[in-house]
Amino acid sequence: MTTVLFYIFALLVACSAIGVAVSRNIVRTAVCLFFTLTGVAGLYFLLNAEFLAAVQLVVYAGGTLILIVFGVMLTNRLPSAGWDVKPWEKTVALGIGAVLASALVASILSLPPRAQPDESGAYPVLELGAALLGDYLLPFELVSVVLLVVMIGAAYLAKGRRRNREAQP
Amino acid sequence: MSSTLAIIGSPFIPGWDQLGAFLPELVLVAAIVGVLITPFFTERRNFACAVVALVGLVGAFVSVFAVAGEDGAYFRGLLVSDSLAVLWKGLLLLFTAGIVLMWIGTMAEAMREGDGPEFFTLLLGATLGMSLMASTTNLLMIFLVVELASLPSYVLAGFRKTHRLGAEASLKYVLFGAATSSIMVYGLSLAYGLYGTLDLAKIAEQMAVPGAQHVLLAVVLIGLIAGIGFKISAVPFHFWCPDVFEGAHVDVAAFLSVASKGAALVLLLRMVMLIGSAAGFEASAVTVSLAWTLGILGAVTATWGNLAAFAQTNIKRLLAYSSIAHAGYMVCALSLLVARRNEAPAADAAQAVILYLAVYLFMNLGAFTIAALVWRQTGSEQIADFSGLGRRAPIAAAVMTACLFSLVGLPPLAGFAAKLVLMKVLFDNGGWWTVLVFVIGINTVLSLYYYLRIVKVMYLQDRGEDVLGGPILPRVIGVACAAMLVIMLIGFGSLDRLTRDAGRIHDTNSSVAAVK
Amino acid sequence: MPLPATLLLIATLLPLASFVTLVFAGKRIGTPLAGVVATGAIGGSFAASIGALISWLSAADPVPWGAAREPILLLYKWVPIGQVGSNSTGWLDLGIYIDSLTLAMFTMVTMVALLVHVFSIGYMRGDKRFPRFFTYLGLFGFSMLGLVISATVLQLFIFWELVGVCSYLLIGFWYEKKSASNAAIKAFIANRVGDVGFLIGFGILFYHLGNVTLPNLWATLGSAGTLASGEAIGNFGYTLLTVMGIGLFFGAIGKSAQFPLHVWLPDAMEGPTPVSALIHAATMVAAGVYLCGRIFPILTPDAKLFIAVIGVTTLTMAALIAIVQSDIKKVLAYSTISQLGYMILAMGVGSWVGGLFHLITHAFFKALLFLGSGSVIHAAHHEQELTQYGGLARKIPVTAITFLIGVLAIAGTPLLAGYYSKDMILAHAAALGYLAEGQGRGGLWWAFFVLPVIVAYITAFYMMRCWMLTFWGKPRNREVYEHAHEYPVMYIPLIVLAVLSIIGGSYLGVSDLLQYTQQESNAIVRTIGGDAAGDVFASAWPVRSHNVMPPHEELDVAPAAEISLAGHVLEAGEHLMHRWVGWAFAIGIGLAVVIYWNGLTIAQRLTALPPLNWIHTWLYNKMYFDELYNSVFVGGVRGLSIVLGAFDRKVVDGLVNGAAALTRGLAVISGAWDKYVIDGMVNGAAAVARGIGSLLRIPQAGRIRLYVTMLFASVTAAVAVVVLVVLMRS
Amino acid sequence: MIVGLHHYLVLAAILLVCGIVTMLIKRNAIGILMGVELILNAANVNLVAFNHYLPADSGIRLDGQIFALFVIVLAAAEAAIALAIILSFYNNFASIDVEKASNLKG
Repeated sequence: MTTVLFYIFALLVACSAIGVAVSRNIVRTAVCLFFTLTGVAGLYFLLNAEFLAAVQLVVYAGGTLILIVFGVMLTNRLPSAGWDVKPWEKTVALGIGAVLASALVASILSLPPRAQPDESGAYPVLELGAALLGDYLLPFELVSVVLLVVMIGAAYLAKGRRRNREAQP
Repeated sequence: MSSTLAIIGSPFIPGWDQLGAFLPELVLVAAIVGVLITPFFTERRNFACAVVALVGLVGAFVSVFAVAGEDGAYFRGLLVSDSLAVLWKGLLLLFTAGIVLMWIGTMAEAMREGDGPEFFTLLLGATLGMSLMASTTNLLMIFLVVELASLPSYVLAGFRKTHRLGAEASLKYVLFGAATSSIMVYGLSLAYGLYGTLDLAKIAEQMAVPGAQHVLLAVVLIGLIAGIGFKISAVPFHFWCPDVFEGAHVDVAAFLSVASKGAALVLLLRMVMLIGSAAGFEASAVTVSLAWTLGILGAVTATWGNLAAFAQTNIKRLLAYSSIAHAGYMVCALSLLVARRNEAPAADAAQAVILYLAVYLFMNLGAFTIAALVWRQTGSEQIADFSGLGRRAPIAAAVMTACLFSLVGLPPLAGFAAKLVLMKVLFDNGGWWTVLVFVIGINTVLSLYYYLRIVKVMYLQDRGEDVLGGPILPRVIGVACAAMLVIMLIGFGSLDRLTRDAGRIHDTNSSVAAVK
Repeated sequence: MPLPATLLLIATLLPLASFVTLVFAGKRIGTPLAGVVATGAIGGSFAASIGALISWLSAADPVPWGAAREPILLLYKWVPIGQVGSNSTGWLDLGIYIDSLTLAMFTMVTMVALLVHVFSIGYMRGDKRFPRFFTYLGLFGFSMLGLVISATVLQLFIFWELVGVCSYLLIGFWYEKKSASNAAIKAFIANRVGDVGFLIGFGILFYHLGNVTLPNLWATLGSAGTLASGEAIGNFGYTLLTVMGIGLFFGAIGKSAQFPLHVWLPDAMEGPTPVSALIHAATMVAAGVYLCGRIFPILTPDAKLFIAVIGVTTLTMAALIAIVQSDIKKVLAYSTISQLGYMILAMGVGSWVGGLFHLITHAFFKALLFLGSGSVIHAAHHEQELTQYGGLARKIPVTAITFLIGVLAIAGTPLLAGYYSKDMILAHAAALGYLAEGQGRGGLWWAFFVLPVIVAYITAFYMMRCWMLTFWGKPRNREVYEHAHEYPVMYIPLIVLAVLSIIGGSYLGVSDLLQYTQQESNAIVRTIGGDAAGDVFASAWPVRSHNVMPPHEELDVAPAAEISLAGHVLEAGEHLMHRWVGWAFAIGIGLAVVIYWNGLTIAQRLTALPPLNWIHTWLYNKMYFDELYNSVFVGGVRGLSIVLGAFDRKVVDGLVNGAAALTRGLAVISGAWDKYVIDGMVNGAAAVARGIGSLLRIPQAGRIRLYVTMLFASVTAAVAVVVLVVLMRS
Repeated sequence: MIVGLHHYLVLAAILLVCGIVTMLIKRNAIGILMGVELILNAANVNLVAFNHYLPADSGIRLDGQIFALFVIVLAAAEAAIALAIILSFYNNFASIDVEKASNLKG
């Protein structure tokens, strides 16, 4: 069962990731990305990380992606004609990808195999919470500072944005 | 300080009593809050925020002295405090305070009233991240603080949001930064996977075991070098640097030139020291290749920066390439740390880097301040518009000259001693490091040309413009920097003793493992 | 920090403070006030020096330092450089070294400088660059005092160069005058030639010993003075030591205007007269002698022989030229060279105290003479030719009287300053003659005594000639005569200096102070090197073995049992000296009075006679040294001077504006670099660098996708290479 | 064939390469941003998988999952900043084609 589910999710993730890479339409790219993120969430379920899967769905698929889609929609009036990428650039990109993929896969396969973990254990959500508010309280607090600063920065850039258009060089 | 907080009482918060060792960061957070609430009390929001930020930075700087000496690992090894961290924090806070002063002197009028709170929140946030970068050896914390340092910087680069070049600089910065940081996270995830821990000290220990050096470790190290190399702007991760410096305001460029690079250098320094301390030079293929990588990276970076600076016409762009070159010199010295850990030369190399940073801080602040002054008065950043500065603004020109000479490394300025010590440390190790000494030497000769070109423009070309007026504050900052450069040369011995401990953090690092 | 050290440090830094203030605010402070600021600073230095001297002389237990006790040596670890040389501490040390000589020099330099400052306020009043003049004087004061207080050879060299820079700036102060800027170039070149030697000597020293302090140097090499040929001290063979000593002495040749590099000093008189008084007569040119004094213990007998030969050549040559010069400042310039020759000779013949004693007394009366000439020139509306003067004593009586005192002092009139110091040198020279004769080395060695004695007569003659032509007789140029007048602000320094010229020899205790210095130096050398270290001022030359006794019948006095051999021979030398020199001043002065009683009439008749007119022409043209150098080094010097001329024009023009005068020089170098290297040599290294630079700028095309591509390409390449290497190996 | 650690790692590598290729061939700034998200997800898959397959003797340790959690949060923050900057760029250039951003060069 797990195996089947893994291959379903893996196929979903891989195919939609490739879709993200090759799709020329930005909306289609966004949809592909959504499927990728959902698939990754599925993988998290398989990896005994249910909480993370939920976060993935809520924050990533639900939040980040919506943000991206907003961005797409705000800027989508643009003509996408003439945005073609030169063939040699595609070749270089695929070359880099191929070399990196083979190098990585080769080295991953040389990693010694690890024992299957005991699947019987309950999901350690209590431990996760304790760790987050215990050992990892400091980064937890720090990330709130990051978010505060980021929020202010993003809001600054986004607000009153059409001011002084004509004053530009 | 820990005792002070203990008296306040310990709410049920893990590690509450350990916060005292990070008082400077706490003061910075308080300053961020202060900046955010200041607009509610005053009409002159920009200026008030600047003052609040300045007070916060100075307060944080003062509190650095209070936490000096509280060495050890805190929060179960998430953060460490030692002489290296304390020194860097002191330098960073001093420098950022200088940037705020420079902003008051030259940039304040260029900013729309009301944007101050955002600007200083971002500046202080980035400073917080950069100050923590010197204090951590945990993979999670490394990622977190690098992002905390980077994210506000992206916005700062494009803070002039109606300015095309600013927007372009910002976009390039964020995309390049996102690319490198994502590569770094991928590397970090592999590091976690290989060794099952997030603590770099433990990872380094396991890494030293010959059998435990899997090929994926290369991906880990390359990812780390990419992520940190991006902040240092080492070749080939430097492409953002000239563009961002040119597109950003002078104050932001000045801030990034020292603070961002310095923080990343200190982080890299700590990491290579850890890796080196776990395994000696000959013992491990990892340290050998890392030493070679860093040496080549430094040499290429220095040469690339200097050569590309030759034909620049924009002062900020030129200083950007100059900062790349200087980062290269320091990376050269880092190669010693991996190679000769547990021996005195490695400690000397770490100390040389810190000394170089300390000197570099003042020469860059001075040069950028004068550039800002010229920009404010003429609206131009072209080197050609420095013509006749020797007559139009003799003090500014003299300060600029002093800073440039120090950047070249000419006596009687501190850049000379800093470079001398750096080269001497490399030279003492002999072998291939002698090549690095030659590279730095040749680069110094190369750099002479483009730095002196500015001096030439200032003194020998004169298009007969009027006297360059402007506020007194930037001149005061500039003169203070130039004076520091002279004082630091004379006082180099004291400086050396002051920073003696910076390179000798090995003991506190091994205690990280003990705490956990 | 001990009190004298603190005070002397303050004294050193005050002129620097004045320099910095005037650099930035000189123009704003304005004409009379800038002078007052600088004068106040140097006055503070003088007061601090006096304070230091008093505390030095009155020092008692528990402090270890003090007169005739131990010197103060404070070291500061400056730049860590690791192990260089055998004596290294791992640092480039800087330091303060204070002994009685330091205090004597400080007091002398600050006193003369103070008087020159006061004089200059009057003398330079009309000049449009008045503040700049005092700016340079401040820098000079700092450099000179820094030189004197230096504890290490490196420091000596740094301040040595700084002093040279000041001299260059001040000679060319009136750079609009072609002759002034040429003179500055000439001084620059001559000093560089000397510094090359200095650098060679310093290089040898540094290579073997590292950056040593002076006492360390003496403790290590202090026995060089009695070293025999073929012996060695540690790594230093006799020849190496000799080469090193002569190398270092070359610096002194340049700075103290010794033969054959003396040509710059007379030309340097193109600078303002107060500068001539301060720098080119009293202080800076004496720095060479001071340097010799500091390196004296490491000079081998052969190095001393070289020094003595240079000294005696210089003093004779300069005195002869001085006889016929018609420019009042040129006369004084050649007399300065000649007197410096005496000092150098003193170092060569082992009269350490005599040389430095003469340095200090000479500073007093030569500053007096130069300031007096300045007063004359000022009174005569910048007319400097002796032929245009005459009878000025009636118009400027204070100047005339003080000038006469100076003339008497330099002529060696008994009881005046010059008498004591010159006699001390000549006594040593005579003793040397005895010693050499005792070894059967032949009569040529007596030249070191005979020539200076003859020159003592000549000195009295030409100085009196100068005075007679200026102040005596009938006015030869009525216009000059009518307008002559003098100011109190200018003649008060003259009076002070005249008093010093009278009492400086016997009553101020200068020679005692110098004797203390020897004891102090030996004390610190014993502290460092152990009790075995002997007297580092012992000089074996020319007696390489102490046991060789000159025949008793050669000496005029019977050997007394209780005095040492050296003391014994010295006593004989004194007798001989008194017999021959005692009345030199009277004869020389008398002859001059007789010949020049009626102005130039007798002299003109004399110089028309056939053999005398040739000699006159030869001497008048300064023995054709300039022409000789011009023809010998015609290509080189011309080319160099054209380059330096361009350099100079730009530098000196650049000085008009801007505070950072020196930086302009480097700007010019950069300009020349740009012009000649970049444009001129298209294929030069810089062009290549620039070419590579523009190649490197191709990837920086502004395209973010290109950047990211290169980023990932390099990451991928790195990963691929490592994976390939590792997987292939396993 | 039992699904093991290697399967997840290879999948993550594929995600990484897709992300890199996306960054290289997109001219749309938002597209490039999506590439970044893919790479971050690759890292997260690695982290969670490694955490799952930790050696058995180590007890319950959740470092990897927590790291992944922070990566998700910071990715969101980064996306927010990047989008704000892209909007600012759009306001100035009326385009989000990154090829337009080529004024700063040399």
